[in-house]
Amino acid sequence: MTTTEATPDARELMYLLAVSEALAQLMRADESVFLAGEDVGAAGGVFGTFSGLFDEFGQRRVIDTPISEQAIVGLGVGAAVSGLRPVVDIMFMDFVLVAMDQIANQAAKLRYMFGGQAKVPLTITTSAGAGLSAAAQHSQSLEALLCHVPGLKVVYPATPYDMKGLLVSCVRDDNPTIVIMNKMLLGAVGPVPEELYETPLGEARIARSGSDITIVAVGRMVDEALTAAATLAGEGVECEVIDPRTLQPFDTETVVGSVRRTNHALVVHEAVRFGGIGAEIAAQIQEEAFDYLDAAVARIGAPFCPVPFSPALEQLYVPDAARIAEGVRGVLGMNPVVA
Amino acid sequence: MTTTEATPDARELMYLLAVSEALAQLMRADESVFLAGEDVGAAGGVFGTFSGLFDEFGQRRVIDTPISEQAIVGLGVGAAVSGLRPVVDIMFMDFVLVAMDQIANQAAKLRYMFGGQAKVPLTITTSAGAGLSAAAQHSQSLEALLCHVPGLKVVYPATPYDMKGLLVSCVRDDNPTIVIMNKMLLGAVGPVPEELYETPLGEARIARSGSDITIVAVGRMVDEALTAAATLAGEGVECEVIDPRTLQPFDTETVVGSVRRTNHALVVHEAVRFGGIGAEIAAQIQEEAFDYLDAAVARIGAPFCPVPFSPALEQLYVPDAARIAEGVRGVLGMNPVVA
Amino acid sequence: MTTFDGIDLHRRMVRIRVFEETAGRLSESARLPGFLHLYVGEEAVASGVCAALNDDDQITSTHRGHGHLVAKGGDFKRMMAELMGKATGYCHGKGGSMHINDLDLGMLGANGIVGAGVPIAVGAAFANKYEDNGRVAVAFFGDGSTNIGAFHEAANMAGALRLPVLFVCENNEYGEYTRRCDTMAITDIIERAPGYGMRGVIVDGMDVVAVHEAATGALEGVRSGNGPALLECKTYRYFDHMGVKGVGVSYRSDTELEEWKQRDPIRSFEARLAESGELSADAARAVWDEAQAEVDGAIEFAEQSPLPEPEALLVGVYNETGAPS
Amino acid sequence: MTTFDGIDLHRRMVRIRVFEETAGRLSESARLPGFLHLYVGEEAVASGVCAALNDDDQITSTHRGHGHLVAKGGDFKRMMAELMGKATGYCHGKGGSMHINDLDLGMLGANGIVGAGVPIAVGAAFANKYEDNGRVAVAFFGDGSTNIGAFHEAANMAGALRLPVLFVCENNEYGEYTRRCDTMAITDIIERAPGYGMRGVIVDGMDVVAVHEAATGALEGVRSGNGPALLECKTYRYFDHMGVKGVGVSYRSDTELEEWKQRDPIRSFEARLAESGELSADAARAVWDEAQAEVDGAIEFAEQSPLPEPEALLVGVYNETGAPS
Ligand SMILES: Cc1ncc(C[n+]2csc(CCOP(=O)(O)OP(=O)(O)O)c2C)c(N)n1
Ligand SMILES: Cc1ncc(C[n+]2csc(CCOP(=O)(O)OP(=O)(O)O)c2C)c(N)n1
Ligand SMILES: [Mg+2]
Ligand SMILES: [Mg+2]
Repeated sequence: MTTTEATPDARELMYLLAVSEALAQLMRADESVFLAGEDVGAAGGVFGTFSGLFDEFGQRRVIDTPISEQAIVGLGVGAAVSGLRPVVDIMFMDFVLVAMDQIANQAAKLRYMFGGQAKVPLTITTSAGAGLSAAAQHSQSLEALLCHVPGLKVVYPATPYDMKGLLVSCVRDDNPTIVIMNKMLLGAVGPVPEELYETPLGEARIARSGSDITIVAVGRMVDEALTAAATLAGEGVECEVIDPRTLQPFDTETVVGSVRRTNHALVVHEAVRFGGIGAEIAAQIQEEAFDYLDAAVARIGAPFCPVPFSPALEQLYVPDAARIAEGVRGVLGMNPVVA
Repeated sequence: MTTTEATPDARELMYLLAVSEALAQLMRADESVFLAGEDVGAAGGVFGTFSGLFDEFGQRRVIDTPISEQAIVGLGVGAAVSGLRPVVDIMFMDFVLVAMDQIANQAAKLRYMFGGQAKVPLTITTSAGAGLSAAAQHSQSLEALLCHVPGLKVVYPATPYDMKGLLVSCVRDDNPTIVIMNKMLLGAVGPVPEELYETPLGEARIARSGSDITIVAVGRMVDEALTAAATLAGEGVECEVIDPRTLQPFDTETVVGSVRRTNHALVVHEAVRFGGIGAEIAAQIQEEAFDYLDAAVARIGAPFCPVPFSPALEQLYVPDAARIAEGVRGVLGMNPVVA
Repeated sequence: MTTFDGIDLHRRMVRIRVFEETAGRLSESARLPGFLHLYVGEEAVASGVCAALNDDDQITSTHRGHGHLVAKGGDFKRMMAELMGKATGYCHGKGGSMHINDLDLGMLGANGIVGAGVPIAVGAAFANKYEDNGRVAVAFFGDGSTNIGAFHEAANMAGALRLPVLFVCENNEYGEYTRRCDTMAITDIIERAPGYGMRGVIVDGMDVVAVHEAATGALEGVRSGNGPALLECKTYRYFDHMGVKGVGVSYRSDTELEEWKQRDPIRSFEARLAESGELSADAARAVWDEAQAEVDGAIEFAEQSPLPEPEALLVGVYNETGAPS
Repeated sequence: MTTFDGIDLHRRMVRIRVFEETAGRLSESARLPGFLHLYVGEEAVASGVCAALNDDDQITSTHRGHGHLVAKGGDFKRMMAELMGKATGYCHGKGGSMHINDLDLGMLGANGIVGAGVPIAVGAAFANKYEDNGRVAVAFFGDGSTNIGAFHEAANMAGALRLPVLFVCENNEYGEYTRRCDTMAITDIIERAPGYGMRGVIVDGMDVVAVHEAATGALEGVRSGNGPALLECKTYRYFDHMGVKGVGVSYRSDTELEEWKQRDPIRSFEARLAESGELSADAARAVWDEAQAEVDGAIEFAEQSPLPEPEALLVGVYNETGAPS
């Protein structure tokens, strides 16, 4: 665990602008970094995450590709093995499924299969999560699939600070990395230093300290967990909120250390609960802190169904502060709050 | 849970022949069933699992396809929505990654996205697992990826009896199902009734009863767990071995019921441990049986690396009876056996 | 030469245009959730092709799918309700614009994944051949979608298995905000057809009669067992990739848009019908009015429809039925 | 006409043949673990193409990859050790036949996934263009592999970005046990080239000089910035898809095999070299003997090499280094 965090007086920046700022600075510093993907050029990416890069670096280094997710990742793999440091974008995380062979069978395994000869410094950026009524094929959170594949590193920044810092670390890492941006966080604003800095991979962040329960919250759920923690503080419950930041490799130590102090744990993510990364986290916690637990590790995630289109249903689909607070009360054996 | 099992006097049949027998009987009974895939025709499939089908049913119903996993699954989706009951084969489970979009974004979600209008009675067969020195791209166990996708059903037969029974249930099911065959089990022989029968989906099988610990073993690990259980019986430890048979939907009830009796649990699968289906099972067990557990739920799986080629390494990679027995001793707090 | 029913073609196009422009307006006033890919400008393609189909032929569609459903006979009420995420919509509010479908009409769904509908159409065509029911399947897709692997695999498989499927490419020269010429080194999409052993035909996608005739001709071959064919329709979207705007954008010029609008498929066809005396200006106006009235009714229906109940969330993930055992 | 070094071409082919036949024998006596896809019969392709490359040009390969590595200069010892799963192998025993590679020789790996090497070659070509280093990349792949999406996406991307890559199709008329004509509705693979805006050239893949000249010609265009090209080599595998046998099989006739063997790339080339006086029968024999001696030495090396230590299992999953920060 590290306490790496912005100083409060740092400049404020939007999550999505942290992306382009990180990339611009990395590209200025290192000629081997380039960006390729669909509509990443003059359009600046469909979410604006790449705006300004084409203007500054031109079409040699900012490449609009055909709609070909397999070849986009393959381009990255081949270029990475040949010494460049590619950043390739898969517009929506749902499309990762189109490119899974290149990601999981090629990028992830090349080095190992080659007996450690190859170096694959490839970064894949992608946008995950529900909340835009984009329905079942444009709203998924599929990090669990990627975290199960040895050879990949997976980060999920929850703040503008970590968006920049983790992206920098990923691009500089010599392994294939995946940077998951959350669509509902794109407009989030927070302190972001202007200089180039790294958020170390594999180090969780304690977003709030507390003594009664450990909430491990992934991506967009960090904010929801903090809101829940604030509510619960009013009820006399002090939650420790941990943002893993990197999901693979996972910072078990920080999480387990916390649970050993709080004796209670709740894991929350936006992805489907069954088989989500929360299952791994819960399994690890009970393995490493069994004797410290006063109750079972609880998990909150999306129900077992595709992401529905209608806002009326989508809203029920994504976990929120209220459900997290209810989950905490459940773990602690408190009476449920009737709204 | 069901006790569905072969009567001991039933005919003996190989796991791989159970596949072709089930398909032949299904195809005789139902004109809407057909088989498509690479080399499934006259060649009978690269593992012989489809032998005899082309001769009996001809090229209208047994179709050799181009090497096009996306289109193979898509063919199945389109045909299923149009009223047929396709069985399509993805030769190695590793190639599922090539077809993930059609499997997870199309087949799995169609019905839900269409508001429940569509029916997708598609069965995908595939071969998983290490043991043939087939290296990192022909040896994977990727069931966890599929189990995380709402809309799919996933079965993993561990015996010839269930190979036939589960395949029949899957083909008759009106949902997209995936039947995982284990390569090292292809030659396994066991009692298989000659008539057409179903192994119900979603029902685990208690492969061995015992009072001291519950071992949940997936696929090929069932045999290894039974071997370990026999060894441990000599040490005075009675293991209950549960074969989930269906991984999605998962029979939590049978597993949790067992753990409430044995107060100890170990989950074992061949897939990579981190993020494997064992994480979900372990998380569920501690959620549902926390107060009954005398020790943390333990997990055994492959280490966090791609499947190595060299038999010397592959052998260390796949969990076996010895490691399972060690795991049990660990959970029960026994002294480790030094070999 | 094939004959055509001008009144029918005109009506299909107008219904699409009116539905889409209305949907665009609703979305601009934030009355529709989610992403909206409108078909305005391309009406002649869906209309000309679908008019050449039998009711029980199937089509698969794209992210830009309303036009295909309207052309296949889709119900405005259920469409509009779906766009609003209401329980009375085609997908009971679960699919929205990108998954709109009507299996009873053989419309096997819009699709949020570029190219993914193409293999599904091939599967439907396979079923038709398997059952020898005389039906054909049509896959609609954009120019940009021909760059994705699923398109290639599906086209090749259809060729190899000689399946009764018509591939219809709506070549509007852009994929989102990227020009086609930057993503492929060919002039026409049909240059891909020979690679699958299929015939390719180019047609003016702004001329509904030409589309209809080309589709009818291609479908004849498809129906008679010659295997698949590729029909490339040169067309243009008036609006932006998503939503309405479409003018004053950086990736294409307003002049280009204006030039295409000069060849508006509906206006030019109305002129032709007026000239031939088949449809007077008044009668044409009545078609617009009728469509508008129907859309207005659909909006009312949709707005008065209930949202899905919370219990609906978990309904329809799995089918509880199975084959008789 | 390009010139060629007959001695060199001959030697490359013989080395492949000897390595592969030896590997086949070892596998038949169960001395090699895993799957083995042999290149025997197709030697002229890898040899002719690789002889037209510079040392620092890159290639990507397939499941049938030994021939490509040998042609690019691969070391028999490390190859044989890898096939035996030894610590001294190219992949330290972790990859085996299907992942054999030598990055120092620009051989970016055999590949167990059909078609998956093609986008990787395009990525290497991208890097070459990006760095303007004059290198080219070559993607080898089979006829059956052109049916998979990854091939299509990669070919199109190379065309669109005008990348310096040569696509070399080893058309041996089969994918595993399925005839090519059952999986595609075209006569020649090059019929796919125009769809990517590239030139396609067919060459007799049993004639190493023809392959070499065609490759040299195509590479000239590729190197000079004309974008990618597709070279289709008509060839044949003597052995089975996996392992050796190859005769008396149901999916093809022995007569067909015999006909191809009549045109054996090595024997016919030796006749030609003997005729021109470039290589006497004795000198040719010496090349075989030398190769055989080298392979025998490689077997000895491999057999005496240690298996990977248990600790190696978890080594090499991740790279611990990173860019300087
Ligand atoms: C696999 C995949 N990649 C990317 C996208 C994002 N996307 C949606 S529509 C579109 C452009 C499609 O272009 P085209 O096929 O020409 O259709 P048009 O929008 O022009 O009708 C893209 C890139 C997607 N939906 N699916
Ligand atoms: C994606 C994928 N599908 C299927 C296979 C199994 N497979 C291995 S080689 C092969 C045939 C390849 O045929 P071709 O490309 O013509 O090469 P050849 O073996 O004839 O050299 C197949 C189907 C695979 N390895 N990868
Ligand atoms: Mg387009
Ligand atoms: Mg071949």
